[in-house]
Amino acid sequence: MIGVEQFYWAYLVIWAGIVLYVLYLTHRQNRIKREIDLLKEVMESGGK
Amino acid sequence: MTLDALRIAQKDISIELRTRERMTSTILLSLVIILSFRFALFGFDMELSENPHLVAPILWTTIFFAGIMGLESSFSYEKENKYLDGLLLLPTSRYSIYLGKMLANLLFLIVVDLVTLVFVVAFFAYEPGGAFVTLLGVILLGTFSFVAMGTLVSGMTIAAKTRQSLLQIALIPLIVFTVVIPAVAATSKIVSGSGDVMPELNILVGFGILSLLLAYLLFGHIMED
Amino acid sequence: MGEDEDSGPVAIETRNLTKRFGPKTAIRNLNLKIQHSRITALFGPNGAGKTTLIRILSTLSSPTSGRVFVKGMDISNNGREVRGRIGVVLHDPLLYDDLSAAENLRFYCRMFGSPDSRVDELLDLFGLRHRKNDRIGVLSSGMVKRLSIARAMIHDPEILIFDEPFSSLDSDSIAKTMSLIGQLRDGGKTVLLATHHLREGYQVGERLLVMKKGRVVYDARKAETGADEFESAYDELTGAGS
Amino acid sequence: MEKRKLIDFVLALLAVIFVIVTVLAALYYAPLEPLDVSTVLYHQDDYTGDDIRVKGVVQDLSGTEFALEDITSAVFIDVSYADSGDLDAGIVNGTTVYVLGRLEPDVGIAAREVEIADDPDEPAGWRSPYSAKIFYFHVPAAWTSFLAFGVVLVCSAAYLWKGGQKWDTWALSSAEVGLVFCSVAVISGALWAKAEWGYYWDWNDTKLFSTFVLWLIFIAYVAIRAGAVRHESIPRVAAIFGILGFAAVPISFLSSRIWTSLHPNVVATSQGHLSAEAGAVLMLGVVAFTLVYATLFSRRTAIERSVIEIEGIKEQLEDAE
Repeated sequence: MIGVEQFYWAYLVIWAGIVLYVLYLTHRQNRIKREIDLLKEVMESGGK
Repeated sequence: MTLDALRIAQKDISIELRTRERMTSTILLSLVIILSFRFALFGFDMELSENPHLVAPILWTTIFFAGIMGLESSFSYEKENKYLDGLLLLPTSRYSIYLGKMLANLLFLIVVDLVTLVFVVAFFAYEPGGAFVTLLGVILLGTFSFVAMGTLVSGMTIAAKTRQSLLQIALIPLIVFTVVIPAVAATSKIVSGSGDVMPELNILVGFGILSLLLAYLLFGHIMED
Repeated sequence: MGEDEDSGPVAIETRNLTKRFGPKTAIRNLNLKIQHSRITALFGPNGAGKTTLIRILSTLSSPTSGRVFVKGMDISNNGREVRGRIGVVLHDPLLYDDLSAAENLRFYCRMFGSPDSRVDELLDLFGLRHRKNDRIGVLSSGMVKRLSIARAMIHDPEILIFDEPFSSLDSDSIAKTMSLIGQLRDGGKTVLLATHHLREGYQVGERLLVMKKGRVVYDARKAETGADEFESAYDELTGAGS
Repeated sequence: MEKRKLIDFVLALLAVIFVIVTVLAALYYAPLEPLDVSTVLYHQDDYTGDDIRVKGVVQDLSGTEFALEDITSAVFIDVSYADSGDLDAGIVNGTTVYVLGRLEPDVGIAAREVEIADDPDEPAGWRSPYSAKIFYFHVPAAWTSFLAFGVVLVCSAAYLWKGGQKWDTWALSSAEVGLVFCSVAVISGALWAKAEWGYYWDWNDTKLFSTFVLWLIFIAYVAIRAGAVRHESIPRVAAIFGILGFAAVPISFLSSRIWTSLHPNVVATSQGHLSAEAGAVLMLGVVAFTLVYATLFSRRTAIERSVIEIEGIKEQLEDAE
């Protein structure tokens, strides 16, 4: 049987999971933003 | 519609008879699984005659593995060799294509079932005895239910044009409750000679019919580009 | 979009046809009428939307918006009937490598509801009778192409649609295919062919269409257009050769 | 564009505030306080069907009196009998009663459900009462995942019915975010089960099994979509799969009510109803998780829109060549 204090790990696991997902989303968003910026740059410079 | 489906099934069967690729590889897989079980259990000095309930997991593990392998190649054979458009250009409903494929898969898997059953009887010295007919009935119904949904999902994963095959990942959650558990439970009951298998058979038949119905509603949508 | 001034009976008609793949637009608001008993040649560079158009006309693909009529039937409701009226030759032969020529044709023959005698008839017509029991896998690409045309003609359709009929063929096979297409037209069939072989397409075509980025940008009758004139117009429109 | 950003910001802010309030409320406002019964002053059992309803007045170790009124089955007690003797007595000297919510001397613990074990060796109440607080996160997470999969169902149906990119984007985003919440529900449930039942998972339990299947279905849904080339057939296939997959949601929700299940039924059943405090904290949790869902959903759709924008730009570039 898990003791009382130990069980607070469970709450940590839950929130850590959600925070990790948020970080993953942010990472994806940033990567995509960079890609869009890059593409726009290419379009402006290469648009003949 | 039925005639068209039969013709498509016949085409699949004659190709299979010509190449024997699918059948050979699937039966070999079945043999390997059965032998693995045999030696694993032999190591524990277990005999099936003393533990007849082990027949159910051994039999169905083999059938589902072999079945998924067989289902996977059913549509991917058409797709990879670019024959699928030929089927789709036929003046028949999309559902007939599903039915034809389903029938060919069913026949194919029934052969694999029988061979597997022979393996089980031969390698484990298992004697079905009087329960043989009911056992065969459960195997056939389980296979039918599995193939009905499996062919639909196989068509789906092929249409999704994903790079890797997603058949297992998409099919397993759909059949766990509806095919795997009832089939294994009914087989356990039969081989241990206890209990009424009607509830399980009802689930298998019901889900099989539901799959046919879903395919009727959805297969046209799935196969459209 | 130039309407053809000589209007005959219409075999295929598209109305505001649009096809998108995600954010990509393959066909943009296409209004096209293809006349009966005529050879219409569709040109265009890769990605112009030719193949997409052909897949939609042959019910393999469904439009994002707009409607398509084949012989007056809306293809979205009458897929089976339309498939029974058209013969489609795609880039892939659609013949099973593991079956023989005769077996392949017999399968399609039965599926299209034609009598089995049609198989030998077509094998004779295409000069392939002596190879009828050979597996498709061992036949030359020219023979496979001819068989794939035979497959499309198995139910003697009124409309024949070809996607790249001349690609991956030697000059001899190209000539044979061209004369066959001419014969079909003389037999009163409607032919639509999509190709990027300018010369051959021009030679067989009666109406010349050029697609670019999902639109028809050029529409002319061959009777009024010289070969050089057409080629230079094509180069100018598509930017090829520059 | 700016308006959208503002909405996103407000949503995120609200979500964070509600989450903090929920966590604090779960930890402090609705604590599980042990009441060590030293003396039973008055005690009466009523049998109504399977339930024992207990009334009584007890004293704790310090001598403070508590009234136990109309205590029914279910929720939040550890009965550690000092001397296992009279089962029917329910509460005897030496019982530890865990009470949800604040203990208020003299006012009593009216209407707070406490389960009395039938058998001291196998207490049917909570073995690990503190772990039961995961309830305030487990239930909202499960509810939010059902909501998310409901959104998948609606958007998939709308996509098949009307077409349109946005439906597909919404379905995909909702499925992915819903999968996160479903994972939270499954993992928190397993942790709680370990504390309460002594093992992480019970395969014979229909509730657990059906939720697991639901989880697998949406893993499959996300896998079908992941990294696939954007093509019209994929959204259509995914939409069909999403509709089929939603069938597992009602099964998962109702399974412990239809079939016998170890899984406790607390909300909306006759087996037990929550005390006002527990209900309030649970509602807070539901609101907080729904807000978190809305925030994540909005972010996920923004990413999907950007992906589509990129493809549009790429196409433009190709056209320019």
